[in-house]
Amino acid sequence: MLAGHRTWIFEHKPVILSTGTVGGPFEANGAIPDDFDTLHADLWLGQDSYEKAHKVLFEEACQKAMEKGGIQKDQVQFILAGDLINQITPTSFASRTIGSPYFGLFGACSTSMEGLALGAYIVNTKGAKYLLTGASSHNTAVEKQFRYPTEYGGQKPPTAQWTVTGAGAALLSDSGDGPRVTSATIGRVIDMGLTDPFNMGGAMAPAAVDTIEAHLKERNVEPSYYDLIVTGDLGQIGREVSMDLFKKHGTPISEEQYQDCGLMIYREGQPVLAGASGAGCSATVVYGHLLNRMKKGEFKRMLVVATGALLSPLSFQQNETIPCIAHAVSIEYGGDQLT
Amino acid sequence: MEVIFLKDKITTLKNLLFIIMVIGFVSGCNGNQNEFIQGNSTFGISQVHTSKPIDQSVANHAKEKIIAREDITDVKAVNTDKELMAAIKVENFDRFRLKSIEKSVKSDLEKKYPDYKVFVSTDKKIFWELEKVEQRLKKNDMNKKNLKNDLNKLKSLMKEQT
Amino acid sequence: MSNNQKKQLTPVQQEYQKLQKQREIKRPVVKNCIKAFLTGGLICLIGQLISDFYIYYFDFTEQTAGNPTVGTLIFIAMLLTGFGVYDRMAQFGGAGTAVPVTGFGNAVISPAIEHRSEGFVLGVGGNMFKLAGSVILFGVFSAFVIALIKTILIQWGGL
Amino acid sequence: MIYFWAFVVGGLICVIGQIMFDVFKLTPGHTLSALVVIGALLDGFGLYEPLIDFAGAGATVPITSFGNSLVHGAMQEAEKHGLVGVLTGMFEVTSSGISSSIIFAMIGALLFKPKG
Repeated sequence: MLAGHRTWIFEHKPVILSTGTVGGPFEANGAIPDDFDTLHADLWLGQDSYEKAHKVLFEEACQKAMEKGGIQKDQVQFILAGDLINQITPTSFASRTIGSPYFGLFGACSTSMEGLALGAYIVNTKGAKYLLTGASSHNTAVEKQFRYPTEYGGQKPPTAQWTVTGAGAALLSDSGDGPRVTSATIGRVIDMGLTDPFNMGGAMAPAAVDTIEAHLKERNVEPSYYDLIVTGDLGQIGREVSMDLFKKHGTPISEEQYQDCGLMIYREGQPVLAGASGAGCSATVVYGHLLNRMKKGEFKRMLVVATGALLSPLSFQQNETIPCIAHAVSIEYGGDQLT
Repeated sequence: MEVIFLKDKITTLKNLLFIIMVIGFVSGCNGNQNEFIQGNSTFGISQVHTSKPIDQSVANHAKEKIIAREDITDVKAVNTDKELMAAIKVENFDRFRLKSIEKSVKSDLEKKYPDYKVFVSTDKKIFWELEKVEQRLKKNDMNKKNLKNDLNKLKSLMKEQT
Repeated sequence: MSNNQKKQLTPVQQEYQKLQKQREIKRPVVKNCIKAFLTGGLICLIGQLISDFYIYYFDFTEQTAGNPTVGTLIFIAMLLTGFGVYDRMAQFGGAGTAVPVTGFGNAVISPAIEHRSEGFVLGVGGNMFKLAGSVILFGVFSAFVIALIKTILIQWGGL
Repeated sequence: MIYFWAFVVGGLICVIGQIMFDVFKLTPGHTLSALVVIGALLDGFGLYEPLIDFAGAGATVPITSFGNSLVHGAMQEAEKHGLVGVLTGMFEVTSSGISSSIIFAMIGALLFKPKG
């Protein structure tokens, strides 16, 4: 059901039956290693290229989700997923292995929630019984494409963020027990004219603010309705700037309630500069860490706002600014829910 | 396990880098001191008093004359009956004028010893090699042919451009 | 250029950029410069040591020792790049590791290693100069122009 | 003494590069290209050789010396062969930097895998 201009309220509340999260060595050393289903000590995952390792990451996340949900792969109707590599080949190749009908998505680092919103919509309208959605990124594969070769000695400024090596997948279903997807707000492409590719957080913050405020207005709830409003990968700078914007707009969001996946995944002392980023960042943190906490009862309602910077190395070199997007999905578990 | 120590590895790396730097600094300064002492002590420049195989008095006089210049800290020189070869060390800040100093020394020597073909170099390699030749002359284990060969070798080194 | 871009921005964008600027973590310029000075100086010092080594033990003069020195430094850069150390050093040293010739070596070697997965012809060969190519281009072209002007001045101007 | 000045001059050239990185927000590609052009210009005015005499490796190791030696090679050939020499002599002096980079890059590609 459409509420306002761009918010879907899912009256059947699709269930996240199970999830699968896979991480790399850097994540194993991070703050939340226990929330990953599988962690790899080898960045190559035994493959002979980073792109192939990237593919395996997502394959494993999907398989883990199906295994935990007790679903065979021929029961999965659709896969909705994406990544950051050119023509999203890692995800497409992984879907070749799984063999289900497949929608390839690209929303940069917002892909995880883009997939969850679309997936929930499909399940909500009985378009599917079981459906896989997810996103993944691989640090060095992304570095190689967007920045410099990994071994190149380029100094990163303190505004730069560290791309997560990881994949998160969720198995959605119309029935069962688990956290439920209750609504979603689709973001607009917002461009504030920033051009520094080493400061994504600053560029993406306005998109996150726009989507969150639209969501609250169209769903007609106060920010306090959510125990947690969590952004995808704004990092330190993006989080602070968006807090400033909320204050300026008079949206009552508190510091404790407003968190960022990019600041959760790594521990202090890891050389991640302003925080984590990448399509796998929000996917692994939400499908692993946050849903686990939710199931433990630490909180009941959260709004996940995955943010993405829609640039390419080419557009940057042609002096284009960085357009950004953010998609919000609310996940609720236990307690009373709005209809 | 390797993974977990990644961070610690990076910090050790940083420390290592720092230590290397400190060592670099210290050894750099030590180098200076040594050279400084050398520079002072060479007021009594090395003289080679020998008449075998060739009398070195021309080279000795040339050395005295060269070292009298303020911008030159050390000099080595050797002569045969037709040639005079000198290598000079130049005061650090005067090294910006290295080429012109070399030229003026050469023309001075040419004026003073018109009978000799004069070679002047500021190159470290030539300096070190001439030093070796001087040592051997002092010890008297050099004949005319040896000396000529050595100087020819140095001449070809000097001619070599990059 | 940046002025031109600023003009095209809408008031909302300008206002946001001002706000964003306040929150942006500033690059520690002075600290970075000191680090660059130390790292770059150290690499040059090592270069001098290598050069003196070649002069002392082999038949190289100050002039001719340049070539083997550069070769040795690039060899060291290859090892450090291959063992994944050079990029860590660079995060500390910044321009101190990029400006010396080892940085040039690193810029050639790192894409060569990186793109090996695309094969030796298209991967290694095709990408080797994707970073260092511009250095060679502008070096060669500016040298060409300068040498041309100088030669013309000498030949016809009697400089 | 040469070691001290090699350290200082080399370090200072790197500081110039760092300022281009941090203050003017140039990419490494832009910075290094600019430094090479600066080196070529300095040699055009005959200023780079004295710096090498003074600082040794402090002036020959930074990338600026690449521009310097390109001009040098071109000028050497130009003296012998006139204008054509400008074209043909360019790599006479610098070839070692480029050739050793290429050779070691190939060896590196054969020996190593990127560590990430």
